[in-house]
Amino acid sequence: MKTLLDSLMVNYPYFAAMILFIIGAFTVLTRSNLFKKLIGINIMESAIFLMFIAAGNIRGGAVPILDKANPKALYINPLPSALMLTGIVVSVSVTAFALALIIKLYQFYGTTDARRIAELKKEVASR
Amino acid sequence: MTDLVLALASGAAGGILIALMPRAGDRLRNIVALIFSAAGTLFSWRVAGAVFAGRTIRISGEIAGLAWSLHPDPLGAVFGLIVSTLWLFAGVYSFGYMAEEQKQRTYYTYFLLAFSVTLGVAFSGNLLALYLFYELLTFATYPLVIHERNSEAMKAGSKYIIYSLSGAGAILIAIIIVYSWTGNLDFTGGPLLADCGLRPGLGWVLALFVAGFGVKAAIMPLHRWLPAAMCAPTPVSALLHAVAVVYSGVYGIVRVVYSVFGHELAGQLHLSHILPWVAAFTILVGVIIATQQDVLKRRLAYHTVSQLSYILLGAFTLHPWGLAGAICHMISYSTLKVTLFFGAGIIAKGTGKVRVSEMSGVGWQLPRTMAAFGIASLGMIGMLPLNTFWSKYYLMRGSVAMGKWQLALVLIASGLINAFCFIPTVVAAFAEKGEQPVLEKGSAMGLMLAPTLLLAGIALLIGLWPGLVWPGVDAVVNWFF
Amino acid sequence: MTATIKSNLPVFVVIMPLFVAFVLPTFARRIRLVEGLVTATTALGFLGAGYLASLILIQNGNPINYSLGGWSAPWGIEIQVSNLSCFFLLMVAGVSLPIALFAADNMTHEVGGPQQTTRFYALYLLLGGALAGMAVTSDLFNVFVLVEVATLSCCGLVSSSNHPWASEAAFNYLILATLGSALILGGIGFLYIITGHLNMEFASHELNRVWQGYPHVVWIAASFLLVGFGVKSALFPLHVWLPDAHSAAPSPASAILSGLAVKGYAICLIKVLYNVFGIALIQDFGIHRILTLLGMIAIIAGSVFALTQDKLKRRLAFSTVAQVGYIFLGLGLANSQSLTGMLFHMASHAVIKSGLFLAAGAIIATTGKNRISEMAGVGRKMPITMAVFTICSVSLVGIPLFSGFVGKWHLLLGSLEAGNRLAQAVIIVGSVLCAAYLFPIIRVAYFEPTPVADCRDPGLPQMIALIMLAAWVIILGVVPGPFLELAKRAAIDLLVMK
Amino acid sequence: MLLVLLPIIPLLGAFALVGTRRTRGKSINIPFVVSSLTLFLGQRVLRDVLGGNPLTYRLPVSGPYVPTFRADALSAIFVLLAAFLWWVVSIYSPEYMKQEGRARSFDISTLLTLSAVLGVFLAGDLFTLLLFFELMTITSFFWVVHRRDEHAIRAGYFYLFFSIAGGLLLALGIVLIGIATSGLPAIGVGPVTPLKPQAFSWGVAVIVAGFGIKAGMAPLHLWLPHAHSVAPTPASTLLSGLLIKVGAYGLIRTGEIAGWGLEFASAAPWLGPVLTALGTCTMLVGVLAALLQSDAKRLLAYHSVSQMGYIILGLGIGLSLGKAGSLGLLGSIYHIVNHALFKAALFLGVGVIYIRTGETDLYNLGGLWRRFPVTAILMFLAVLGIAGAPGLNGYASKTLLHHAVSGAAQTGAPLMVWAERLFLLVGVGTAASFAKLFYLIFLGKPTEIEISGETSQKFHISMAVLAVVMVGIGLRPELFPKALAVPAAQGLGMETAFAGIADLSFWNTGDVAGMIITLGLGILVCYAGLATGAFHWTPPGFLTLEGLGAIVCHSLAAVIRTGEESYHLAIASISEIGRTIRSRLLSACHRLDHSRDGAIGKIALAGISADAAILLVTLAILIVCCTYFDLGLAGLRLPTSLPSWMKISFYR
Repeated sequence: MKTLLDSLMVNYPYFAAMILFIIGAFTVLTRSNLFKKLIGINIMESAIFLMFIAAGNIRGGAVPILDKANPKALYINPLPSALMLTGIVVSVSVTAFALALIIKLYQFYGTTDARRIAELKKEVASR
Repeated sequence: MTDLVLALASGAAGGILIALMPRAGDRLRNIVALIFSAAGTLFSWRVAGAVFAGRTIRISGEIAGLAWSLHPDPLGAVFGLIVSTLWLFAGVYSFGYMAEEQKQRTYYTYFLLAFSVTLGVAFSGNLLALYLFYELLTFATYPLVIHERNSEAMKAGSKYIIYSLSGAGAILIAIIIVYSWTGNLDFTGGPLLADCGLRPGLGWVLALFVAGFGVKAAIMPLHRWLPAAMCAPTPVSALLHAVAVVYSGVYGIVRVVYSVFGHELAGQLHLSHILPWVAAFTILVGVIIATQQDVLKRRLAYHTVSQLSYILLGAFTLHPWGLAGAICHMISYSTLKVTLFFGAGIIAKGTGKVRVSEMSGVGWQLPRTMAAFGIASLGMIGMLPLNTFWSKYYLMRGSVAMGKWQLALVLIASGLINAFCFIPTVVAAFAEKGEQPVLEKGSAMGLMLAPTLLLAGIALLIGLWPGLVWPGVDAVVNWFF
Repeated sequence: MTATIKSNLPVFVVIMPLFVAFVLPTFARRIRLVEGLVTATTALGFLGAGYLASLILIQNGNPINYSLGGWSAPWGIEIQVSNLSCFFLLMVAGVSLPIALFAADNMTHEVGGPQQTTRFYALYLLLGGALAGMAVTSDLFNVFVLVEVATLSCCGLVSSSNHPWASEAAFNYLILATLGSALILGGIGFLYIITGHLNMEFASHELNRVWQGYPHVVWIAASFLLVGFGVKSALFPLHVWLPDAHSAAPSPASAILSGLAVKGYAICLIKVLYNVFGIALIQDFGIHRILTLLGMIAIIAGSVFALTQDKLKRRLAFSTVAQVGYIFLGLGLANSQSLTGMLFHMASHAVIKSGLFLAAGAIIATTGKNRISEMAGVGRKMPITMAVFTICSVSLVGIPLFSGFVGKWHLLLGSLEAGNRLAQAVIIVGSVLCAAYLFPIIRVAYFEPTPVADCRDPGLPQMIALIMLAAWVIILGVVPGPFLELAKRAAIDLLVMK
Repeated sequence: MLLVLLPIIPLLGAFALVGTRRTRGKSINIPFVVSSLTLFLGQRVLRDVLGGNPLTYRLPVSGPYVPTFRADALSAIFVLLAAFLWWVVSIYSPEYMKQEGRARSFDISTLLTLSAVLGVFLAGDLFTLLLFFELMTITSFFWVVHRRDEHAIRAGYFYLFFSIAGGLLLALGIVLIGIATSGLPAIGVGPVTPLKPQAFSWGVAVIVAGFGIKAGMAPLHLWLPHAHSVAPTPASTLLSGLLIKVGAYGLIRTGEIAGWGLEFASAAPWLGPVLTALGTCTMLVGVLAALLQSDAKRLLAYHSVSQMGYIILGLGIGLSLGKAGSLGLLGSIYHIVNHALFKAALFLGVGVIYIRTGETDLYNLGGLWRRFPVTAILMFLAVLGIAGAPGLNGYASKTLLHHAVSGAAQTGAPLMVWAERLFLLVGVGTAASFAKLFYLIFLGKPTEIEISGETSQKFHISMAVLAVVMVGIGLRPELFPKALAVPAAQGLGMETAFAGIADLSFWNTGDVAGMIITLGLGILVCYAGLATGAFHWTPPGFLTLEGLGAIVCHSLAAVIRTGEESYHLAIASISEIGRTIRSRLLSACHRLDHSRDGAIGKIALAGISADAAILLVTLAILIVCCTYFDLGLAGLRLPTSLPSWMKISFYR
């Protein structure tokens, strides 16, 4: 128990990421509104970003701007942050695309409720 | 070598040519079909002659890094001879039978394509080529099976395809195992697995091969496609489902037992003691079921199931005499069974009767047909003036010589049940005379009748003079022993 | 100039389509020019890939390394043209060229006006570029980015159809694919946490040194990657998005999605598994067994699902699910034969499935009927289309002389080498089932009595495309020579620990 | 070369008949011409052979089968007998068949059968023998089914299937002998020394069974009464007179392979005693059944069985006693000839009655001697002949056989002692049944059946020819054995044949008195039987061979039917299971494919949610299984209790 607590205290960003991931997944699964699903996905992606960035973090590290005066200073790893920037861009574009599709769906079905869409689709198929 | 290529190409070329002549009249199409099947027959006779004369004919190459070869040996030559000769007969018969049918172009196209492919099976010199042609045969004959295009035919066609492909799958696995052991698929230079010696899994490979080829050879649990396929036109049933297609399965098994395993290696497997009994089971049960069938073609189909296992039985004895019997039976049975089917076809065309129970009096309407039918029936029993006696004799001799005398009793019993199966039909056909017209008139009927009678005559001739085919049998036996 | 292009060829084949994709919308009004550009780009890509492949073959398989911006690994992003990359590049280029040809002058009725068509082509080239990138990249994060580019363009291609259900299918696809991307990113993250590298070679070294310290993390990373790539490459039971998406998309899009996109993710998975984890780790963790099992299930289940479909494109889509099973099976058997077979099957399936989808597209476009039961007599009216369809079907079943046989042959040899009899049986049963779901189409098309009203073979470019694909099928089946050699070398590369 | 001609002449005759149109060709009696020609030619060709100089001719043919023809003294006797009998019948048959109908087809099959029969007798190797044997079966089948009514066809099947079985058994026997001797023995080369005695023994046994079927040997005689009684009379005549003798001929040849005159037929020592026992049984069964018949032709047919018993008995004794058994062999050959003569006469006589009255039931006939005086006289001679009255031919051969049997009985072997006792008993039975036949037809109460037409002179001529020969033999009984049978027996290897018969006198008091006593007893039995009605007794099914056969057949059919039913049941249930699985699979596919929905706990999932759930659940399973159970680290550890086939798939 103690080790668990210890690791919890030390690795709390990871646990936070885990919790966020689960929340996101839960949202995707249980909410039938398409927007909420999309938000769930965004939350899940945030969890991953968080994990990545936490991995690059070094306790007590400085901002990774090369300081000529203090060459041996401890920096945090800049690479994950840089990568996550790309990741966020990707995420944004996915979100945008998904929103566009939701609009198209709304135009067609007149609803943004996934369950309702499934029912409507079944009706169309059976017709 | 040229002969080999031409033999294989004739059928295919003719088929494609016919396919490309959508507007040709029946007469022209028939002439083209006749010319090309005659050419195929001629060239395969030449190939066979060269093989029996001891010359080596070989074409080889690679597909995707795997060697293939065409290299007829005596067994292949005998098979090729049977097939090509009968093809000519069936072709002529078709001209009469199909005269008023629909979709003749499709029919002749695939009829000729199947000719090429069957010759390919016969002349292949390694397992890959054999497998390739074996698979292609399924596809080339499928359109012939579903020629009627009704739901029964479609169902039969699907059954045929699925059974055949499953069998081919088993063969493929077996081939791959053989390939991984030997790195070579060529079987013309002595048994392929001879150097491997006994090793675990050998029996399984044989079982896979037998099960795979056994689908087309209609070994008993795998036979159900064959009666279903009888919805095809009669020339197809006669040629393909009594001879060419089913023989390719039988041929495959003989090939595997003698060319891949070799009789010595195969004799050391436990399986070799079981397989003759499987064949014996098929022989008996097949013919018993046949006696219960009322539709004549179905009866003939189950009878085919039974008879094919005669050949297998001979092959499984792993004895020179047994093999001689098997080869003899391949030759003899094919002539007689084709006669029977031709007869059934003429009856169906002439009188519209397809059931055995309706046949009384048919003999007076179609006397020559029924005479040929009767002669062939006697042959199926294994009575002497007919050629099947010789095969039965050597089969019995082989099975007794290998120490399984019970198999000889099975053959005797089967002969007797065969008598029950066919004699009453013939007798009933001649039972009531009535005032019925003789229907054996007209050119279509003549085209059907001539091959039928000629085949019956050939069967009689071989029966009286087995020396006619003996060189072939002898060559095969000497090749393998 | 030529020297520059030559030396920068590895990056050129990736950049060129991406660049053209961005330029294309400016020519939207001149649809002919757009089509010409796209065809030229794919043809150039094909030439480039061919050149690279010959280079690699001459070099006996030594990879060409190319550091972007002059920064060498582990700091910079590295591009590595290996046997595997060449193989995949050739495959992508070889298939996308006929698809582009097929699309020419043919898209309007499926997509809409020239604007939409141009957009379609842009997405098409984006996807091509991404796939080419997947082939050559050796950087984990690059993998993620390219996967995302490919995913987005795939979704775009699916939704580009003016079919009303396409957007729903695309949305479903997008959600699942994004979930998958998240998992992939997570997996890469875990790997990065353990190893501190994103370059595959270095990450592999580090991982094999330190993995005993974090076995669970390694396993979780593997699971994330498996599920992530699995959902994108439609591994059963993660295939649920595929049938809808592939059948709703316009036919050329279906062709490239089923033929190439799915394989792109599979190639990424192969790279991550074999180049990062390495064969030793895969075997220690038993990942190969899971892959084998999932592959076998996919083969059977996909085929059975396909059997039950009546809509032509859905049946073909489910067939893709089954064929992906072969790829995973080959991955799982993990020996040189099975990997060769897997790679070759991947390529042959790419060609075959593109051919099938294009032929199906042509049939559906001209007859307006998408159900198999309504296609009676098509074979007579559209002889060449149906002939191509038949050749592809026969090849997929695995008849010698056609490409499918070669792949299955090596897969069977591989399963024999692995001693996995069940896998052999599954491969064969899969073939039989494949025949069972493809031959009825041919039967209906050729042999059913009532012919459809009026239709004929499509136009010249479409015919050229179809015939080209059929020719590929036969060339791969009869003289695969260098291509098979590439696959063999790639397989050996994958198994050798660096 | 001329040997081949003999079977070919009738064949050509048959072709000529086939070729002639129905309307023409009535003017020439082709069978008569052909059989005359055959008889003449045969007599010319075989004159030398009869003296013991065999002729051999091989057809110049390659291959495994070289047809060989060979004539030695034995075959010459049979050939001439056959030709003679055919000649006689060909005098008789045209008039008869005019009334019976389908004369042309009858003539064709008659000629073909003659060809086949001659072929059998002249065969020089086993294959040729079998070839003509089978041909004979087929051609004579047309005789049996000549009337084409239900009875005829039934009897025809009986005949055909038994004969086919016989042919198949012969083939098997040839196989076995071939294996035992490594190379087939030709016919007429004497005993062989087998390499594998057991196979040889079995081979001989099978061949004996095969010929036994043809010879009507009990218990394989079942077909005979049916076939012989239903065929038209000329055919019955030839069937009974000659065709069953082909079986006897075969048995003699089999004995030759086993070894005539060798002590206990060295290679198959059991053969003699077994044949003796079978012969005795056949005699007894035949005569008992004959006594109970009411149909004249059936009675005669059963008597054929019985008389074949005599012949087989003689052969058995000949084989049992080795050198001392020459009387048995000679008696058999002699009896074959004699039986052919008197049985032919009897059938022809009954045929005359039948053609005029349309009746063969004895109890409906009677008192016909006034209407048929010539026929009655000729029949009386034949009856005396078969009963063995001194002065007629039956007496001669029966005496020979009796000497053989009593000689064998002196060895003291119980089998032989019983054989002698039964021999006498059968003699009484024979006399009784023919007394019954003659009494019921010609004497007794005159019948009320209308008698139509005229009796053709040709009928009388043919019967008279036979009668003359019978009387001739009866008066000079020693002529035939000494001139013809002895060379034949010596040709077979029975070197002691002449010595055995040299000092035998047919006219000794003991034999004549014995025969007269036998006849007297027979007449007494006949009187007793007619008076008490014992001849009307029908034995219950299980006592007769036919009944037993029927029971066996029915139970066999039941077994097959049960098998068939269970087969159909199995097929049906398998396809039912298949259908069920298919529909289940289809619905499952449909659910997974089109309306993906389900629930985890209380959360209902549909559409995209379900898809996502599948994804996440897969992930969870992978992670949980492989981390919590620690499966991954040391390989996927499966529980040991898993079935082995699953292990194949997972373990390398």
